[in-house]
Order: sequence, then structure tokens, then C-alpha cells
Amino acid sequence: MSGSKVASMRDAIATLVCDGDTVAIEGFTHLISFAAGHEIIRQRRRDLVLARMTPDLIYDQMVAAGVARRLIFSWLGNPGVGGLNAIRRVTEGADASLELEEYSHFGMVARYTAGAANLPFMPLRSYFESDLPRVNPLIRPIASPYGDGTVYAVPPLKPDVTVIHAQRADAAGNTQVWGLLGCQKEAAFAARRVIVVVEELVDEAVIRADPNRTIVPGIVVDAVVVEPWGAHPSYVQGRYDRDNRFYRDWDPISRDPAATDAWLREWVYDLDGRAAYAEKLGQERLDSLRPSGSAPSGAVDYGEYR
Amino acid sequence: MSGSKVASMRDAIATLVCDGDTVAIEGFTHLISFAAGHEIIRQRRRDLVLARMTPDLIYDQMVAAGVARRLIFSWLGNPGVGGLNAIRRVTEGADASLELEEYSHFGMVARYTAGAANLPFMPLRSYFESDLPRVNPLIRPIASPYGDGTVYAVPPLKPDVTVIHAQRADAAGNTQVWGLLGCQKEAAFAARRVIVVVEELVDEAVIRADPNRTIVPGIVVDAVVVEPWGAHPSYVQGRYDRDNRFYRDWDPISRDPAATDAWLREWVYDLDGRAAYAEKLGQERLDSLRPSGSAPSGAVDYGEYR
Amino acid sequence: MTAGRPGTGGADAGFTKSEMMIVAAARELAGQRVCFVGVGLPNIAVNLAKRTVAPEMELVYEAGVFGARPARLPLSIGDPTIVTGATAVTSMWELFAYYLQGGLIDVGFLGAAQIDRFGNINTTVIGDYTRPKTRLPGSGGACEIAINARQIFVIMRQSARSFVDRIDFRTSPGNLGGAEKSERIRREQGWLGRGPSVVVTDLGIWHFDETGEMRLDFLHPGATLDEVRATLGWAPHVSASLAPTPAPTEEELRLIRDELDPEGMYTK
Amino acid sequence: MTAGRPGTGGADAGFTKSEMMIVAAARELAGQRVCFVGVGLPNIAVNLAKRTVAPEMELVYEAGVFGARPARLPLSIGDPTIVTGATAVTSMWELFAYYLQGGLIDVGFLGAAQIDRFGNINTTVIGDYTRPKTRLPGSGGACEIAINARQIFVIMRQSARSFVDRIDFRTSPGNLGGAEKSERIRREQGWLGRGPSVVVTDLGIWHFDETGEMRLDFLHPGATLDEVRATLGWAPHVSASLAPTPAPTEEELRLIRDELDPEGMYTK
Repeated sequence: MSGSKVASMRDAIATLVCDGDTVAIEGFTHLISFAAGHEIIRQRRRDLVLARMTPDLIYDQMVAAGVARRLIFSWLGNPGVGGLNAIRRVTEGADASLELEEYSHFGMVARYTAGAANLPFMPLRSYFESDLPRVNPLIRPIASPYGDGTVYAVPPLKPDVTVIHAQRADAAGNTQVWGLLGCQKEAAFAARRVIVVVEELVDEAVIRADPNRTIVPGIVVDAVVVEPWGAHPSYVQGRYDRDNRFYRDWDPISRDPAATDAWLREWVYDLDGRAAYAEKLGQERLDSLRPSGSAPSGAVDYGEYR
Repeated sequence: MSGSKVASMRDAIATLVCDGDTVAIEGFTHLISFAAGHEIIRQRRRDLVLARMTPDLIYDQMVAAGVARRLIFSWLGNPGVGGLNAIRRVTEGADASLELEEYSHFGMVARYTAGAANLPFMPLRSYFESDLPRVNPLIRPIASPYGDGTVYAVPPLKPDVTVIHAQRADAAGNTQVWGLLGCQKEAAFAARRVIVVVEELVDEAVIRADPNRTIVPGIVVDAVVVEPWGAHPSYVQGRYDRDNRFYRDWDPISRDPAATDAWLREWVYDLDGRAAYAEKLGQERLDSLRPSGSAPSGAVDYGEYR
Repeated sequence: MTAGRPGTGGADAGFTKSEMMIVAAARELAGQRVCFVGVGLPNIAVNLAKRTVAPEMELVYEAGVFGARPARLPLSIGDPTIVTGATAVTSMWELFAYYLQGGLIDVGFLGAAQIDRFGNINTTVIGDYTRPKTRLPGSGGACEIAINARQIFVIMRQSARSFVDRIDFRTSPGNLGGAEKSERIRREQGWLGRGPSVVVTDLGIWHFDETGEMRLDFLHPGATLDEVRATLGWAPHVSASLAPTPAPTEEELRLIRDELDPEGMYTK
Repeated sequence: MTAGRPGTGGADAGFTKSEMMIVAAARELAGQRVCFVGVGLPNIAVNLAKRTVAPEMELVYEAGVFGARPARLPLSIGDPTIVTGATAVTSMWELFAYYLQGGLIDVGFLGAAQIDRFGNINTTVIGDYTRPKTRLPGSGGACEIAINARQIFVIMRQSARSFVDRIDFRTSPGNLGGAEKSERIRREQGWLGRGPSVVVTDLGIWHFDETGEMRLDFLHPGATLDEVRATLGWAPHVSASLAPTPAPTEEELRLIRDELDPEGMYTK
């Protein structure tokens, strides 16, 4: 319908991400837009408030590169491997310089949901007898108007920019995902601006053939960036696997500030984008991440009704 | 995984719906289980609290048959045709005998959502300056704990029984729907007991081939009833069309109590179930409701990961 | 072609009052981007607009559809034809929470049983709420649409019973007691909606003036000011530059009669 | 086969302490219907249980998966293998709101950095919150799992640094200050969860007694009570009928070594 929103990653980040913005690159283990994170590093954005349930390696890299002033999160680790060492360096001891704003997973999800739904708060049954409300005054008790007790509330989170990665979208930004959905829908609806990065640009007819598969409509999308392998070392259901080797390799690199800087130089600053990154990874590495076989969903019939 | 929950409609209603229960037969225009409603009439349940966003013809028929004592709803009409005449007869003038508990659509959806999420209330931005909170004291103002104003809240709705109709489920009750989703997921999760009525019973492998299509997991389902045409005169995306002629024909029938009783006798009491109903409708009528063509969704690949 | 259609717009107008009303309502949608489609007359008006003045407009149905392209005019606002070929289908929770309450709807298009001069709407009861003379359908999504859609369009036939000095029940707020109060309350309570901006009837087109009251800006061909006043429960504001509504075009009539409503369900 | 695996369960036990811990944890899941799988050690314990004592158990991953059947053990709890062939994939909103908070989870299986005698858990910081000695991952879903899952299982290695008299931060509530207070608060505030019921370590199996404190019920082969006391910040309750944990079976060890963790990520 609307005009094409297809843009290069460089232009999308240059236009839509400003110094000081609250930026959410969302995707729970699945579909993490490392490509967007690297471009933000490359364009040397500063003072960003980075929101993500699981900061993961991408925010560890972004924090190491100095783009962030504050982190809003719920789980700060390298799953199955250990800690996020660059972030630990600026959050431990007397030198802690990165501001932390901490929730639980459901609290973060509820914050995005409240943001998407334009609600002043979202109630949830968490945080009872936990120290989290003590250290985060934005987690507040609220009494039920039906006299049946008190629960906790979290405030809406409305990022200036949300970036999500997806299997496919059309040029207007109508976006479809299968596999883990995380909180991308809520994070996108909650945001002022949305960048969708896709493995594949498809015709509008592909989207309209299966409207139940659409998670974000183009009307909330500002730019569509076509970036195959854009989620590596995260993964894309049906396309490529999680690169667990990379997650393990990052641990020793990130423990050493010099090694971290060298990695950023080699894999981010010195490359002009994701195509170069994929080429540098090499065909053999990419091939090793292909699924071991296909697992087709089957088709359903919506029926023609004239 | 679990044992089969497949049951006849007669047994499912006999076992799971009791006099005095709060019953929600949900489905917004799409997938309305007329088959379950008729079986409830046939088994002469009494004093039910009937919850439904749009009572539609099925609750008009159930109210006419005397099963209900109270209605919880948000829109009481025959869409595009007129009123629900049997319900109007017991809600207008001095003889009004049916209790009404009235919300807006979003209020009903929010009630089911609060029920599904085990929340004591759900906030929403509706009802400002409307007379609805005045006539329904369960719609209550609630102040944001962040000092940014007041919104309204509705209480959770937790039906004793929710009935939904779907294109397909497996024997354990894992249920998939495409087309309009209404509030069925929320109404099912909110309920103490759930009956799923399907056009087609499928192997577990069909469900597991496309897990993103599942709206209700078997773990919340108590009975799976296989009842082709069970939604007529409502419709099933991809299977059969809405029988608009029936919706129009109901208007004059329902205006006349004697004609209504005769219809209930002929189409409900005197038939032993949905198969007989479909046979009585006749092949020509059924054929006229088939989609004019097919509109396949296409398949996606989840990938095999070993 | 129009033989036998009652309530023609004028002696030889060649179209009915209902057709004029639907055409006028559709034209008001020119330039709108996202429209939330209500049940009944809004449904045909919006679908006509999509085929004429607003081909790019996204149709949102409360049943949970965004970007619908109905191949036929559905009788109900829930129908398989609004799903097939749509951009997105969502749960109603997401539709109301993220799309409507989230502020993505430019125009909410509603019908009404009663309306007052400030565009406040009753679709609940005629008479007393607990012992009503007539029990109407109720809010449906109208109450939250009136509050959260950026602006509200209304389409309804004019009559002394429906355009009243005092509505029996305020289902969906309009300009409350006038523009000043309405603006203050909307601002204080953080409503996204600015309120009603157009009421299209079978006699004319009303917009809202700076006091928040309806003002008659266009009079349909064949309608008279006397007729307008006789079907109104208050003394109307009439625009100093009151103009005649341009008659329906051949193409508009063809779309209504041949494509959208061949059985005349809406246009009788 | 076990050559080179450090930390064996005994001189010639033929299995490591970690293997014993994982096996013991898996066995505790016998008869459980729906288990919410936490990151790390819970992940391998639950996947072992699914292949042994609890084949019918439904695995729920907070990433939004119900009825997962992972063909391999994922390193992370989000992985394409937990999706392919699963019963249902949902948004995380629905997973946390409808499945967890809605009361469908029988067992929430968590890891921890620090735990006290009442099963209160710290996964947030070692030291002061604002100037921590060690910044840990934080809650993830643990806080709401601890409150809403019907019961909580914990798996973690014992050490004087982790089994402490006072945890530095209470991320996820256990039995608070004891059974009486915990039961009162849970009842008054309407928690669905009854709290922690099992803690499996590399030395033994703890359940909770009527005071709400951990009680050592099983001691793993090769472990001693002295070792238990030396890795604990308080004087433990020990069951009068303390029994040895049955050693891992060949099949359990084969599943861990050949299928679940061939690289020894969890069992080193």
C-alpha cells in the first residue's frame, strides 16, 4: 500500500537513532539484530539508554564501545557460558559507571506491554518479598480496586527506537516471524520509531496469504533493512542456528579490554556492514550453521470469499 | 502426550456444564459453537450465567429456551440485521427478568485477560465520561501509582466453563485456529473447565509441525468434541461461510415467541445432535456455504536442529 | 435502475437518501490513513471510500483485522472475507490494546441510536436503564473508540427520536457539555481522541464548530432546512456558507448498487 | 569413558559429582506434569528427566515454548531446537501472564548463586547492590517463577560462598523467615506458589521440613556430612533417616555423556 520503507542499515541508523535515545534491540535469544548494534557502534552514537530483557553479547559489545549511559534489563548474562564481562567491568566495584535499571523478565515484558497499550502502568504478581522494589523505586505496589489485595505495578517503557529482526517483511514493513516471538511485538508497538531488519524482503502477497503470521504491521515501521545473516551469532528459526561457538569464544575476548577493543576494530569498525561481516565469517562457518534438515509447517486454507 | 480427551458433545456437556455455572461460549462472529449451545438447551441446564462479548443468535436461542439467569456482555445484537428479540423480551419494560451485566468490548476482553493472567483487575483507557460505570459498579476508577492520572479497571472474568470452536485440535486438546481469533485464548485460559469443539481431529504431529499456530494447549482443555458444521450459522475460516440467510431469517422467527418455540423444537429438542442438524439443513444449503475458492497460506520452514 | 427504491433524494434525483448519505460519508474519509470500521452503515461507507476517495486507507475491524481488503461487503463486521488477503489478524486484546488504545487509529467510524448537539452518543437504552423502553445493543467497542481514536465520524439517519436534546444514556462520550469542558477533560485525563468531527445524515453533513456543537455545513440534494429542523431536538447551528452536497456520481452509485449492496440491505 | 573427568563421586565411582547432582535432580521430577525450565543446570536436569523418569512431563521455556521436545540439549534456554516440534509457541507476555501467573506450572526449576536455609535465592549481586563485588545476572524470570509456580526446585553446587547464613540480596523469595511467616504471607497476598520443596546439590538432596528450613535427606555416594557442613553457612538440619542417594545408572550416564552433554559443558 504505502511507499517502500526499504533502507540501508547505514541510512536507517543515521536517520532514526540519535545520541541520548532510549534504544531497544529486542529478540529473546532468537532474532537479535547484531547488525543494527554494530552499525550503532560504527556510527559512534553516545549516551544511549539501552533497553533489553537480556543484554546478551550485543549490548556487551555496545557497552564496550562506549555507546551507552544506562541499561534497562532483566537478565545480564551469556546464557550457559557466564557473565557479560564488558558490562561487569563498568558495573562492579567503586568504578561502576554504567547506570542500571533492573526488573525481572515479566516486569520488562509488562513494561513493553504497558507501553504498547498506552497504559500508565501494568499490574503483575511478582516482586512480593523480593529486594528488587527496594532498589528500583519504579516497581510500586498497587491495591486492587476490588478490595482483594495488593500487587505490584511497573511503568510503561516507550523506547525512542525499537529494532527487531525477522524472517521476512514486505517493503511497507508488514513483518512476519515464526519460532520464538519474545516481546518484539510489544516493544515495536511501544516505540516511537521502529526499524525492522529482515533476512528476506517479500512481496506484499506473501504477507497477505497468511495474515495470522504477521506480528508487526507496516504502519508502526519506519525502515525495512534487508540484511541476511544480520542476527549472527544469534539465530533465525529455519534459516541458521545459534552460533554457540561464538558465544563461548566471546567469554575470553570480553575478559580482556585490549582483546575486546581489537575484536571491535576487526569485526565492527573495520567492516562497512553486514555483508562484509558475513564474508569475513566465511562460507564454511556459515554453512555449519544451516539447519540439519527442513521442518515445514504445512499450509492452511483461508478460503476465498467473494 | 496425555490421554485422549475426545468425547461426544452429549457427554462433554453432561459432565462439564452444571446448573448455575458461568458459561462462556466465545468466538467473535467466527467459530461460535452453536452445537454446544444447542446441547446445553437440550440437556435443559438452568440458572446459567452466560458470558459472551456478543450474545449473538446462540444466546438469543438459549435465553429463549430458559437456560439463563444472567447475561455478561458488551454488544447485544444481530449484526447488520437488528436486535436479539428473545433477549429483548426479557430485558425491556417492567417484566425484565434477565439480569444484565454490561461492559464495552475492550472491557470484556480485558476481563478475560485478567482472568487468564490471574490478575485482580485490568486497567484500560475506556469509560471516561460514559454512563457505563454508573450502571455497572464493577467498572471502577484506579489511580496510576506514578501520579499520572486515573484510568478505569475491570475485574477478572473466570468462567466455570469456556467453550470454543476451532478448525483443528489433537486428541490431547492442543488447538489451532486461523482467521479471527477473538478472545478465545483468554477465555479458555481464564476458565476452570474448557471444551474445544473442532471441525477436524488431527494427529499431534500436525500441531507440532506449526507450533506458532496453536492458540490453546491441551493442558487447559477438558474435552475435545469433533463436530463438523458445529459452528453453523456462524462460520469457520477456510471451511464454510457465515450463513447470513440464517441470521436474517432468525429475525422474524425470534420476534414471535410461538415461532421461536417451534424452531427450538424442530431444530434443537427433536434432533439428537449436530450430525442430524447438518443433515436436516441439507446438502444444498451446506454446499452453498463452501468458500468460492481456496486461499492457501503457504508453508514456512522451522528447520530441523539436531 | 432506481425504480422501486423508496426515499429518493429528490423528485428525479436518481438516488435514494441512504445512497446520498453513504456517498457523503465515504467522501469525508478522503486523506485518512487508518479507519476503525463500526457495524452497520459505517461498514458500507468505509468500504465505498476504500474503492473511491481513499484507496490507500487501512481498514481496521474490531474483530481483529488490520489492512482488510474485503472482496464483498460483509453483513457483519466479522466475516471470512475481511480476513482473507488482510495484512494482519490479531487477538482482540491486541487490537484494542495496541492498535486502538496505542493510538494508531485516525478515524473511528460509528453509528448511533441517539446523538445530542455535542456529539455524545447513546447506543444502550431508550428510556430508563433498569426498565428500558427499548434495549439497544450497547457499547460494543464504541466507548473506547470514542475515547482513543484520533477523531470520530458518525453516520446515522436524522429523526426527532434520534437527534435529541438529551440522550437517555451516554454510552460514548462526544464533546461532553461543549468544546471547552471536553478539551479540558480530554487533556487532564490523557485521552488520545479529539472527539467527533463529522456527522453525516440522510439530510446533510454536520461538522463541529468552536463551541463543540454540530454545525450544518452541507445540505443534501432534495433536503430542506425545514426538514432538518423537524428532525432535530434542538435549534441547529447552520453554516453561513451552507452549500449543497454534490450528488452521487454514476460510479459511486454503481459501486453501491452492483458491488457493495446488491440486495439493498443498507440503502433501502 | 570417565577418564579425565574431574571431581568424581568417589574413588572408583565412575561418575562425577556434577553427574550425580544432575541425575538426582532429574529423578526428583518423577510424576511432575509441567515444568518451567531455568537456564543452566536446570536445563540439563529437566531434559534428563524427560528422557527417563518423566517422559510425559511438559517442558515450558520462558522464551515462550510449551511442550518442547528438544532434539539436542540447548546451550541457551532459547534455541531453535526447543521450537521445532513443540506443542505451542507464545509471546513472552502470554507465557508469563497466562501460563505462569495463570497457575499452570507445577514445578519451577531454578539455579542460584546464593541460597539461605529457608530457600531464599540471590542471583543479583555479591556485596552491596550499588557497589557490588560481583554483578550477577539478576532475576530473569526467577522472581515471578518463585512466586507463581506451584513449587520450586533448586539445583546448585554447594560451597561456603553459596550456601550462606544471609544472602546479600533477595532476588526470589523462598520460605522467607520460616514456614509460618511464609505461609501467612503467601496466603494473604494470594501467591499461587507454595515455595521451595527440593534443593539438589553436588553433595546431597535437601527437602524442606515443617519449620521451612532445608533438611538433608540424601547424601550422594562419596560425599560426607563433614563435607556438607564445611560448605554451608549454618548448622544443617539432617534427617534422622538420612540415606545414600542411589548412584546414577548406566543409562542415565549414557544419556548425559552421549546425548545431552557430549562436550561436558555442564558436567565438568
